[in-house]
Amino acid sequence: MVRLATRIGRLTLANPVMPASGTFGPELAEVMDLDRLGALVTKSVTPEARLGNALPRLAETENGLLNSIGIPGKGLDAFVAQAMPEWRRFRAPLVVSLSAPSVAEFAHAAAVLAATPGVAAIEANISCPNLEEDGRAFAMLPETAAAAVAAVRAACALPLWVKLSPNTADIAAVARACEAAGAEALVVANTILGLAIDIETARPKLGAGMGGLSGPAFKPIALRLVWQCAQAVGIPIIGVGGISTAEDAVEFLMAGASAVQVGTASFVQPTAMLDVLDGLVAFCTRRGIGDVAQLVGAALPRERLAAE
Amino acid sequence: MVRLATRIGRLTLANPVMPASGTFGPELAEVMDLDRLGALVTKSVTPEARLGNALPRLAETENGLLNSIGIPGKGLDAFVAQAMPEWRRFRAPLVVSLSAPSVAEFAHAAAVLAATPGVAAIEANISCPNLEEDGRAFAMLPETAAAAVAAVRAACALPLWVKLSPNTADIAAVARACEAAGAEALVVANTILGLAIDIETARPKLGAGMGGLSGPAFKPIALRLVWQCAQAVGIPIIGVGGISTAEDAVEFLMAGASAVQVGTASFVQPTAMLDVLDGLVAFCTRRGIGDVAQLVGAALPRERLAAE
Amino acid sequence: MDTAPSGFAVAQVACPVLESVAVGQRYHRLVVAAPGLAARTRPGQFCHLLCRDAGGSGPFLRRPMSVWRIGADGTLGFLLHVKGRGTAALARLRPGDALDVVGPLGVGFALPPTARRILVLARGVGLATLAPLVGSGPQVHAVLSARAPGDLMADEFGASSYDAVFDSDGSSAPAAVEALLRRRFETERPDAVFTCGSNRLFLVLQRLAAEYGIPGQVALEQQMGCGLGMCFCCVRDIRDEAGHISHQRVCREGPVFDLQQALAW
Amino acid sequence: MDTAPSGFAVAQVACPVLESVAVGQRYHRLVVAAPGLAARTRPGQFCHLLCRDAGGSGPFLRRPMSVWRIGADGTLGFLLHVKGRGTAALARLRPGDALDVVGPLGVGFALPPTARRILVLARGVGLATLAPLVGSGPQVHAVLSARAPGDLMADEFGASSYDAVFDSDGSSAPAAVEALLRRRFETERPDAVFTCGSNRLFLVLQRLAAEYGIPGQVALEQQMGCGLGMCFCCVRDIRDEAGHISHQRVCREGPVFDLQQALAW
Ligand SMILES: Cc1cc2nc3c(=O)[nH]c(=O)nc-3n(C[C@H](O)[C@H](O)[C@H](O)COP(=O)(O)OP(=O)(O)OC[C@H]3O[C@@H](n4cnc5c(N)ncnc54)[C@H](O)[C@@H]3O)c2cc1C
Ligand SMILES: Cc1cc2nc3c(=O)[nH]c(=O)nc-3n(C[C@H](O)[C@H](O)[C@H](O)COP(=O)(O)OP(=O)(O)OC[C@H]3O[C@@H](n4cnc5c(N)ncnc54)[C@H](O)[C@@H]3O)c2cc1C
Ligand SMILES: Cc1cc2nc3c(=O)[nH]c(=O)nc-3n(C[C@H](O)[C@H](O)[C@H](O)COP(=O)(O)O)c2cc1C
Ligand SMILES: Cc1cc2nc3c(=O)[nH]c(=O)nc-3n(C[C@H](O)[C@H](O)[C@H](O)COP(=O)(O)O)c2cc1C
Ligand code: FES
Ligand code: FES
Repeated sequence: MVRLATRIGRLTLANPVMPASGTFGPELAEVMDLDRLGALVTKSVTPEARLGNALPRLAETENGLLNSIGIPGKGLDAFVAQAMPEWRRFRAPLVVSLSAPSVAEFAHAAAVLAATPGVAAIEANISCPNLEEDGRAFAMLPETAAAAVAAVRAACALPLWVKLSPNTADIAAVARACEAAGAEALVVANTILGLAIDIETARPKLGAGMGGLSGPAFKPIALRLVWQCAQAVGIPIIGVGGISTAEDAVEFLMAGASAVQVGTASFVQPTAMLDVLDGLVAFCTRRGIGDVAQLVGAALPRERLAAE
Repeated sequence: MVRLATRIGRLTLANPVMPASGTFGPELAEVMDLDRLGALVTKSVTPEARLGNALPRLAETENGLLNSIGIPGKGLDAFVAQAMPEWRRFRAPLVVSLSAPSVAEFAHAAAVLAATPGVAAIEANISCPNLEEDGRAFAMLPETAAAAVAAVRAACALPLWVKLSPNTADIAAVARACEAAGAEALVVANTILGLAIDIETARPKLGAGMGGLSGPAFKPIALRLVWQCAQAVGIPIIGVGGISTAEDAVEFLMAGASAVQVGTASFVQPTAMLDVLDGLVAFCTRRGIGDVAQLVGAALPRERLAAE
Repeated sequence: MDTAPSGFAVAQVACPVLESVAVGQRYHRLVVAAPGLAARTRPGQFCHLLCRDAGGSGPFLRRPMSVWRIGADGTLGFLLHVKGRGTAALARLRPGDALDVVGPLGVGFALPPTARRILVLARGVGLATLAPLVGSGPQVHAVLSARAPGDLMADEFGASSYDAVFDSDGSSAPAAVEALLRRRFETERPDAVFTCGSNRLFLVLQRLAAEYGIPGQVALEQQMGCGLGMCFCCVRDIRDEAGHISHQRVCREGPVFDLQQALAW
Repeated sequence: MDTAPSGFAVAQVACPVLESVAVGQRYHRLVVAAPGLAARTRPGQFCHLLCRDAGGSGPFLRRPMSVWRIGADGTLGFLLHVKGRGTAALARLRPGDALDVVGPLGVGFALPPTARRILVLARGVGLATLAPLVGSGPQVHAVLSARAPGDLMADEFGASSYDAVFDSDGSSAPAAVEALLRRRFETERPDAVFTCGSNRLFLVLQRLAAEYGIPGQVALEQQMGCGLGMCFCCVRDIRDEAGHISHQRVCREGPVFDLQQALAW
């Protein structure tokens, strides 16, 4: 028997495997049992309805995927009224990913979610453009990241996870700023900006031009970001980026993540999350590891471990 | 007949294909004719002799490679005395990649190279740690990047290329700062930080811990960096990152690069650079393109092209 | 093989390839054993195929492919235009190899319960999507459009009653097809019409069906990521009854849409 | 096939696989047709192999592999321990498939011109590197160390005169091997000694050869990137005549180094 229960701040998850925002929906219940997951994470919800970006929205790269979906959706009110009842059918804690174009709108939306039954935590997706800062993502700089986090923190008492972006010079500084501003966990990381060009038409393959790179090609970068954050903060980290096997998940745990999210892999293997979960148990069993928490941070530099 | 000659600042190259620093040496002359290349680029030279990083120095990832070689070498004086005579055997212009741990040492080394016959240009590798700034890479911030570039510029009259790092929040700002400080061309980009963990030992696969990701997995990121820089500066850009085929090279040219460097691909296909060059000619021929320069920037947003 | 009932509507199954044959110059036929899937698949639905040859080479994402044959013997057939990296990998599969299939997916065709006679208008490999309508009940008349007679694949479609039109002799031009359709609508008015494979022919059929008051459906295509409704990569503009245009997911609300509600692509 | 002389010392050649056979539980034998390469390859040199099976699956980088057989008939043989992703892909190759070879690479063995009798000490698949010394002129006596008799591969080594030592019966322990070597050095003193495959046996041989004043060489291994001397991934500590220790590239200055100059790894 391997103990899988995982504490993420105030929340205890049955196990450390969950979906990545934007790559998951209740539709997956047609393929597998969602109640086996440690948590459910919604696609990012925005205050206003949005159409999303120009098509095409996906382009394949070598072992990776570029996307520029653009967070289409019906907006927060429709989410609360229409999507929430559907989500409440499932057992695992529901984490609502929240995105907004300004600090004030982050705060307002957080207050709305706080008043919505069935929301277990907010995952603040601060990788989105900040319209008050020339469209740069909140997550690019420690100051703007902290401002968004503090606003959400002040507006609601829900467990607050913050999803960081790789598109920054110093992820450790951003991580520390988010921790100081009230984040209870960090989700590391969103996609990194990339580009692909169709050489026959000389146009970007994505309608929006640039897009976010995810999938196995991105994994070494995401793993490094987790490793850097784990050495920078004391709050739990949820690792995400290119995880498609249990071995990948073990790498993230050893790099300091307490839990993992699986995104793009579910497109290729719809049951990828359960494969990761089952494989994690098998790995622990084979290695005589009784609690998956023993893996967390196992590969971090010894100094760090000694200091804890 | 396809015109291949390519202007990079004051230098005219016979064609736009050359090696990436650190992945090339005179040893490759045993496999192919180096005189067919547009330029030769040395491994980064440092003022002092260095042993390099702990082993292992390479780790494979999905379609990519992590390295933490650490710029081992005998130092600048030995380079001038021992390596330069060997390089002078070849016909293509020799670009010396220069790396230094401080602004002053960059300047001093540049002066030494300026006095060395046979150096066609300096490629300032500012991705290395800046010991005066807590070990952060010069290329991480516009100010520190500009300081290194200005020092090299002031110390020597050689054509000056500057190699940027992906490990920055705003590559366009760094690019503009380098242009303003006297760069004649930008080499975009060096490797991006990544990590891989051996889950059997729970240790990083690289002796040094983190390493730089290169190869096909990195290509969409490098291509995006080129595209962003091409829209930010007026000086030529040399694209590098994951190029292994002529199609890859065409993508970089269309994204705004005037020339390309091939790195990791040469490890897998020693003649990769010639394959890229031959394929470029074939592509232009098939498409009725008489001058490879016509490809440069073809995929950039129209506004940019109209403004030129 | 997916013989065990999983309790889930959609399954991921490694299906043994039974047949893998080139059809003409540009098409390919794949038949796999998939008893569980075949029993659940309805005409117009599609599967999401992992395009990896026996050596594991192929693109990163799956590829959507209509179910062209739903065999009573528990087989599923796909008919593909070998176009890029994904379909090329599929065409390299050999009998005995495994094809990794996720399905059945999407909303298939809805035949009006009273329909006795239907018309289908197919362009190129679009006929694969429409083929399961043959034998689904009503009498089928087809108008098949192809580049040239060698590309027609009338046998693959399987209807005994059809008109063939070609680019090579000009008979596939929209005006010519319109004339042909008008003749049929006048003489043997169908109870419903269905189309797939061409934007231009879709527009002709949409206009004529509206004029004649004949209900119809169109099967749309769009690049897919998840195939399951999760990524919003596959949207198309669809106009609802109130005239409001919104993005609908081809993989989820489609691939089959009302002929009048779909917009040109 | 590399029949045309390229004018370059090192070639990249797609070589037809002639033989691909498992040897015991953990080893594999690959023989390819490579007349040009075979003619240029010297004992102790290695090739850099693209480890892709027929479907193109395999790791990103090449893998270094000693040339185990240099056939007078223009063939090259490799003998491999199937260890990880790269060697597993190589073991999946079948006759008729192509093996992409870059070589010959590195500095091979240097036999003292007057050597009439040599001793080689090989551990495991390290015998592949040393095997081309058999038949290179001097009389060869081998000491072959293996886990158990089933892993010995004496046939693959090819010397008629050898001692076999095993982990399974304790005869491969350093002290036992030292005793065995001393006996040979006393009774049939070799003119030179060569070793590959074990750090512990290397240390024994280094010490004894120094004591007896016998020259020798060791073939080292190290992970490689380029295999050509460009990336400095493959360095090992080597002590020069003056006692100064520096990094030398196994792919370029090696893989064969002076027995006394190499350091334990
Ligand atoms: C619901 C549905 C059913 C389909 N049924 C069939 C069928 O029965 N037979 C058939 O031959 N084709 C069918 N297609 C089209 C088929 O999916 C594409 O031809 C195929 O994805 C091309 O992949 P490729 O790698 O060979 O081509 P590439 O051109 O290399 O593909 C590049 C990308 O574009 C996407 N793409 C290219 N063409 C299309 C297209 N027409 N529709 C959607 N995405 C596309 C690919 O999926 C991939 O993501 C169907 C598409 C959909 C959406
Ligand atoms: C000059 C030279 C000659 C060699 N000759 C032979 C030979 O004749 N027969 C044989 O079986 N093996 C030989 N080896 C070792 C062989 O290269 C490795 O066993 C092989 O690279 C393992 O690859 P893998 O993907 O199967 O294993 P993995 O363990 O998955 O490889 C992971 C990484 O480690 C490297 N690596 C692992 N083991 C070694 C090793 N022992 N030496 C160098 N790199 C290693 C791999 O190249 C790869 O980069 C030789 C090595 C060198 C340097
Ligand atoms: C199609 C797609 C849509 C995504 N949408 C969102 C989103 O709405 N909000 C968000 O925070 N991240 C979004 N992401 C990022 C993922 O949650 C995840 O951080 C990233 O894809 C890396 O993980 P992966 O490699 O496992 O996919 C999206 C990713 C993809 C591929
Ligand atoms: C083994 C190795 C060593 C490298 N050494 C250097 C170096 O010394 N100086 C430098 O500027 N870049 C160095 N680089 C980075 C490359 O020049 C190049 O920017 C990067 O690898 C991306 O290109 P690629 O994907 O084509 O390899 C090195 C890369 C590798 C893989
Ligand atoms: S393909 Fe993902 S929503 Fe349709
Ligand atoms: S493997 Fe690159 S220098 Fe030896």
